[in-house]
Amino acid sequence: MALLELARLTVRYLPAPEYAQPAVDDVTLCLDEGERVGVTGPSGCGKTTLALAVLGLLPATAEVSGSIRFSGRELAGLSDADLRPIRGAGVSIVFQESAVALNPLMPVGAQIAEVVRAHSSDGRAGARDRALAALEDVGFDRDISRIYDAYPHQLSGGQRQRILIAQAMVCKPALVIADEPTASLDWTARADILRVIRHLNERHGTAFLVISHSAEVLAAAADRIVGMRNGRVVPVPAQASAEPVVFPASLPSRGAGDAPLLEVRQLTKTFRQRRFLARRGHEVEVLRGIDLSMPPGQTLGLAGESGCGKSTLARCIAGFEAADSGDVRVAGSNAATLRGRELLRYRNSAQLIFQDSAAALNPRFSAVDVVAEPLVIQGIGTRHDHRSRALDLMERVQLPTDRADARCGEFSGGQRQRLAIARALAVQPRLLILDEALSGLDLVTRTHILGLLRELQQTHGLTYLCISHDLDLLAQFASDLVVLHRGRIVSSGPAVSCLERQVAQAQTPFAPTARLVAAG
Amino acid sequence: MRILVALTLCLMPLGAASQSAAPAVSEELLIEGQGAGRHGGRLVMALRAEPRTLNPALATDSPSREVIGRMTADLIHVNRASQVPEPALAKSWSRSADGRAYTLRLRRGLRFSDGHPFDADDVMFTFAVLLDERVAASQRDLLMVGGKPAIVAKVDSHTVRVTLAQPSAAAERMFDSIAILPKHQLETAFRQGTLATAWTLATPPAAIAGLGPFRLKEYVAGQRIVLERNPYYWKADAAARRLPYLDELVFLFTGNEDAQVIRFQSGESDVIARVSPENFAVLARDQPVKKFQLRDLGPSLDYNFLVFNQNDLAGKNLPAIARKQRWFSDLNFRTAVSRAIDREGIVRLVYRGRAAALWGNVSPGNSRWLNTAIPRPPRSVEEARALLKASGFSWRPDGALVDGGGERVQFTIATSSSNAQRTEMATLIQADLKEIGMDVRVVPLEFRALLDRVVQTFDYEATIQAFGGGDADPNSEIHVWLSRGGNHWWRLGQKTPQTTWEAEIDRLMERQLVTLDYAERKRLYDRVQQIVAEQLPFIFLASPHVLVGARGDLANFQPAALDHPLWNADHLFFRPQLTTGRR
Amino acid sequence: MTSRRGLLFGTLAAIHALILFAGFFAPYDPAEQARVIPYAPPSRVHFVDVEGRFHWRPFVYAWTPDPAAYDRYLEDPTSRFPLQLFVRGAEYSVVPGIVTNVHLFGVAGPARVALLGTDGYGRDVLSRLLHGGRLSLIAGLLATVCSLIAAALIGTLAGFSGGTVDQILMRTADLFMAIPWLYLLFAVRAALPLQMDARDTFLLLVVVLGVIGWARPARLIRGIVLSARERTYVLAARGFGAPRRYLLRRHVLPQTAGAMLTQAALLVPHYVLAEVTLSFLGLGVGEPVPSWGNMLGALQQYHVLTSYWWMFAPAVALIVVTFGYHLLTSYVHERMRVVAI
Amino acid sequence: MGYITRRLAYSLFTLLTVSILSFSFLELAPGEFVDDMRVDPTVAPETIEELRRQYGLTESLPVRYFRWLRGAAGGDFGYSFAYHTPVSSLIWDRARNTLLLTVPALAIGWLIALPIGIWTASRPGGWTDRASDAGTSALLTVPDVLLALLLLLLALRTGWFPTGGMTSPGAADLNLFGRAKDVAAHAFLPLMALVVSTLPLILRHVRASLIEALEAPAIQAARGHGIPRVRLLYRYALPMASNPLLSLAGLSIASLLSASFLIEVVMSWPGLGPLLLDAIMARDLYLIVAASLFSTLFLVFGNLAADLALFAVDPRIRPGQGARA
Repeated sequence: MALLELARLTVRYLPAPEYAQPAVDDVTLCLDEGERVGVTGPSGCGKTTLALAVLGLLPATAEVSGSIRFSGRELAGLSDADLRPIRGAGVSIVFQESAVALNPLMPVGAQIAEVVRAHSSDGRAGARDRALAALEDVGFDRDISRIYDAYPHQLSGGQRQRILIAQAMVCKPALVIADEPTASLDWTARADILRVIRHLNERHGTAFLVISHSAEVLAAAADRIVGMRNGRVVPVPAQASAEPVVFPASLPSRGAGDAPLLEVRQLTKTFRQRRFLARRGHEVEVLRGIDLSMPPGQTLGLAGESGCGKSTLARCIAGFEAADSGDVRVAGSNAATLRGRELLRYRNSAQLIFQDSAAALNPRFSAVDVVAEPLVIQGIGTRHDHRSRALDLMERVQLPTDRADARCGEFSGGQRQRLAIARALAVQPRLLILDEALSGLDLVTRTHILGLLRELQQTHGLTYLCISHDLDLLAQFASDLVVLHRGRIVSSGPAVSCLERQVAQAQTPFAPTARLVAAG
Repeated sequence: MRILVALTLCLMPLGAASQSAAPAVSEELLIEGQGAGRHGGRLVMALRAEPRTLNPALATDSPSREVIGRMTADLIHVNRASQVPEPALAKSWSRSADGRAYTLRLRRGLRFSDGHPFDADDVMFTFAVLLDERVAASQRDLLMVGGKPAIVAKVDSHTVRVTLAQPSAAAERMFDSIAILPKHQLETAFRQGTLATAWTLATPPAAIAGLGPFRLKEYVAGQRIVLERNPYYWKADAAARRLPYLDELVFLFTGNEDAQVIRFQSGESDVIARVSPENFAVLARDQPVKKFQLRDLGPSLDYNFLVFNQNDLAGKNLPAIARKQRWFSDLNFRTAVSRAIDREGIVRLVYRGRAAALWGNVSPGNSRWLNTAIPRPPRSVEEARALLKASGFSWRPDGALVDGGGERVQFTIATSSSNAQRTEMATLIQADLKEIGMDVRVVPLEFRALLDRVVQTFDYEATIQAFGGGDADPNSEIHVWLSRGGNHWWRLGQKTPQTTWEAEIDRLMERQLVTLDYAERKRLYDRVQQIVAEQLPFIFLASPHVLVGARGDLANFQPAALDHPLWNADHLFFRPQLTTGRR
Repeated sequence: MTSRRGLLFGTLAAIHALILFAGFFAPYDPAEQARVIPYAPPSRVHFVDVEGRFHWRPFVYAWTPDPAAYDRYLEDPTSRFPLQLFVRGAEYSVVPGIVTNVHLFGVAGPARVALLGTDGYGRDVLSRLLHGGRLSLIAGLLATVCSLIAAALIGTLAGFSGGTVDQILMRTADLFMAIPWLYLLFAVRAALPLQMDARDTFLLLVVVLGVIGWARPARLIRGIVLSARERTYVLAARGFGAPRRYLLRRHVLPQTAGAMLTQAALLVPHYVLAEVTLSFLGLGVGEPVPSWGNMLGALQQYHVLTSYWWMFAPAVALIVVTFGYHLLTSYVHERMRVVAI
Repeated sequence: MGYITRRLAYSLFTLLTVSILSFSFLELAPGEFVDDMRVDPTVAPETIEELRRQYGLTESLPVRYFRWLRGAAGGDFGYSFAYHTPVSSLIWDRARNTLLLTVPALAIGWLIALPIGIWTASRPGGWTDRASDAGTSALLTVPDVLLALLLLLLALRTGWFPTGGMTSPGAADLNLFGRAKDVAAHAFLPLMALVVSTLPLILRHVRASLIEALEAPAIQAARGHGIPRVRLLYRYALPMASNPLLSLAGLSIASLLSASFLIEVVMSWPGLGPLLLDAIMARDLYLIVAASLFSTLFLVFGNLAADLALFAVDPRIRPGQGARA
């Protein structure tokens, strides 16, 4: 008898009109004990709604039909009170955003113990021991008691993700649903998480339903993969899910002779963190003397784990932050010395694309407003011009102009990123700095946008500085690569050679737990 | 009527006079009342505000005076009901031939509430304190006759002679409001000049002694003052039992009048004074169930009036008001306003019929001095219009009244916001004067801000105020009618009378001050009333009735219109009745 | 859901229409005194007369005061006064300038129809309620707008500039909350010239109240602006060289709209009530201009409270309007929150 | 710590400013203490002038203020003209009575508002939510004075409660328990009036911040782990909603002395209300200044307490445990 059977499961969000596409449409799926099933598909295809439906965590406005049977027992239609004992003990869930899925005001160990006490009669001490055991189970080895008493904001992304998994596993549930477990993690942390999942599956025989847009994650984490699109289950081409998509090789950088577009000389930057109470704020040196130069038309990749200072470098180049010493020149003009009109011309020439597209666009603005905003601010052309230029820019980034007046809050992640690019193009920049611009997107969308950027590079001669923690992405997209670690450039050179060096040096500075390096 | 007997009492102690010391042989007690009273019980009364001090020389607010009145006694006391002076601490007094010197013989053997004997030295000390500038006691002005202080001489241990600069018709009244202070307790404070901080509310009971029927037992800040029986009180009833009958007298402090009425209705307080007519009607509705004693004692001495600002505005840049004074100083204008005012409406709507309409400054409650010949014309809009026309006023087609120069007649009546009745009167007058085309606005102002305008800055056009008080004698109004008086509000600060009639009133008032013969004084004061009624410096409106209430089983409750309802607290007692048990 | 929303809007719109065209709907001039019938209960409208005959047109009997009691009245069955529509009565100005005297309903001759009874001067409570409502709601809304504008300015300035400016402004806000307002209002009223028109005095005081009341909403708005300022799209716009005014107008202030609305729903009743305290202190609008404040003031006398139940009319009206405003703002707030992520 | 000393310095500054403002407002308000004597015909103008000199009313504002300031530094806040006693002793008795009323009222207010607020927030749109909504907006519109009068009326009609005051006359000779019961009986109605007048505001803020907290993803995750409903509301949602609630609690501490102002006047509760109202009407200068300083002290203390409580609840802004990358 299958552990989990979904029969003709349909979920529709109520205020939506009748004809609207239901979020989950007539899905039938079954999963046996100990089996690992992956669910993939573009963002908005209903995979997260599916996960929430199993545990009855959908908002009140959702209308669920069809059956959800878990080890023979029908869950659909159960009251919140009846479902509670099952959540966390029978089926548990690992949410995607580790930063917000933990209670910021409670030590992480206690949050694991909470799940234990919710499902058993263990006292405070019993719960603490089982929580400590769970921490070990998910790979914490050194000073576990310090981790137990730490607060979420004191741990790294990878550590927080492991806490979430510990919470899900502590009551030994039969099935764990993991929603995008590795999305916001850097390369090595992702490998650790996949290893933990494999370890728990083998040791405890826990079935896993892993949801992810990334093919490599599912290849490592699941025995079989189910594809979804627009709420329906769709066949997944057998091998497509395995190898990474290949991009056309990036343009060879033009001759070294041209004057460099971007020059960075001995750039240093320290943050004086003024603690709220402490009299003397302590300084954190973020950039320790960076030298960088980019000829026009080049696509340079900048890699490094979170906290190595890559975002700060991006902001210094884009003129958002002033460096402590050293200088930044774009097309010959130095940001630090400029004021007024010249600073504005400098800023227009170097545009920054942010990682979180949702936060980068004001949700209340319509798409046209967002794209036209720079023109409005700098008073380029008349009101009518603004609209026509904005529509033309939207076409250039392959966005349907019929939804030009919809609020950008209603666009998907990929479309929002295209809007951000269109907005940047409005001021005819020469350098685009992509700060983790693509890491939040699913495979298919990311491929399209990379294609778009490639096209724009040919038609407009744009230069790209692409910042990411994802070495695979940089290796395919950038012609040259620079690796940043604790504010210093540790290695640079053509992309391919640079990547091999990284993999070969098992003890790369930013792969903390060497023991888990051998990815799945 | 009470028996008035001065008798050296030598009767043996009778009956179990409760814890009071039995009347000693040598005490010259005053015998009053039928002697049917019963000892014991606690009488509770609610005061509208908390008394500020227990020091008779400093008390200026009425709550303080009401409480102090129960703890002190005076040499000669004016019977509020009959207005006739009676012997009190002085068992008899005589007046010298030239009417200036008074010899008072004090009762012997009396003692203060702390047991200390009372004699002439205490009287001498009291007069010394009241006449001292540094103390600035409010009674000091009473002792000034013809601008010179009275001279007090001690004849022997129980006789005192008081000599005035000139004969004064109201001499006995002067003794009425002077509370005799214990020399043995206040002499040191007086000598060190710290009398101002003596006998405050926080002073321990033992340090306060008086000759009144009660003495201080306890003060609880913000809540109540408890007075207990004075075992050495110098009065006894016909059955020679020492008064007062009540064991305790409690004054509660309640926020506003409504709270006071509720407390009385719930039985938490036993006496209620100065009830407003509306609340009196509410109590009357409960009468059949609760069996209160509700008394309407007829018009009080207070009189409400509307006054126009005729002050000399030289040096104060108030051009608008100065312009309007041309109307205010025109007698026809004032008479027209008086004729247009619906006094019956005021009596019925503001006071629910429990008030007397007024056309003169003496209220019907003061039958002894009222000039009944003053005309009382009914309201007539036509007559008012005729008077206005006679003075050159005219009406625009839309009915608005304009003066000779074409300026619209428009003025404000300022009233005190904390007095609901006067604001209601202003609203009625506003509607009345609208009928003769005057645009009147009612402006409620906080009490002190209003007073500051009326007596200091003169920045007002008209206002409704009230005078009157506890004394029916014309002298109590001297400051109002003398042109140089402090309360001559319509035109203050006159060195010499500006108008002939004000000069005549000055002469009349000064003559009556020194006229001892009542009939002659009455004739003089009648003429003053006649002039005032004709010249209308104040447009008199109404005099509210005095409304009081008490528990059904409170005996000897004889409230007087002109005094505090507990003026005879020493005679009050609780009749045994079937009402619920005493607290 | 839509039907309930329609009902809410319908009643609120009806109330505001009634109050706006108070002159037309009110049968009498609010200041007209009928001194014969003080504190008369609401007149009973009959369809069947004493002899039992049914009449299509509702009618009232004339009142004669009961000689025995001050505030009780007897209906004189011999006189029948049918209610008439669109009668001519006291003049009123619909809009300053246009004066007419047509009233929706009324009754002829000596009889008077007082659907909500009369007050101490015999004035019709219904007319005073409608005319008073206009003044009270204007005062309430005006004071709310004043304090919200002041709060928005100061809150945004503090939130946006941060650092010492923020500290100074927020400490001043604390200070404003500490100052006992009672004698400030005394000082302001008493220091004003006497000749001010009753309505101007009142509106001036309401503006003073509005300005004083900015402290609490300002702290709230500062909090929102602080978080809005950090949003990435604000950073992006600044990157395009947007001046501070643009950032405020286009990005930051719309964020505070939601909080401003909920504050408005709290402040309007608060200021109409403040008018009651003003009247209690004698600083409210002078006679004979009616306002819910001074009508509630009259209600606060014991003898009125215990004997004349219809004097509760302003209290009921205030509760209905406040509840309406609350539902309105929570509905608008709900819709706005759905949009903003 | 640096922070505390900075806040104390700031509060001293606020107290100073309030005293300056109080003095100047009083100077602006026309009329002075001796005015009512001017109406009493028996008192002569010279006596009034003498009293004005004794009370110091003849001096100019700055002179009077600095003389007062020097005294205040030494703990002497001046004399009350009306009561002829030092102001501080007067205020302390009355403030104790006011606190006897407002502290329990505040506690009860929060004890009622929290559960109801949380319950209605967890079931938005439910009938309890709509009922509490209607209730709060109705209570928001009832003026304090009317509320107090209605309760007094209730006491009168039922006879269950005394109609005003704090202790009954014969209370002095009861034992401690008897006296406490007597005060409790007197305090019940003013307490009810105060709770009803402060409850709606607190309830509405609790509900709003709870609704916001319940939408946080951390709560969704906790629900996913099967945390029981009640624990979810009180152990997870409430702490997360604490930021706005704590500042409201701070403000309500600040209003401890002024919230019951009108209720005390109408129900004759011997608190600061009646004392301050009389003092204002009588322009009893130093009494008013001292009373407003005393309530400012509560404001400053309230805000400080709220900020410290915030540190206790939210580790992210707690000193010393800085974020570790």
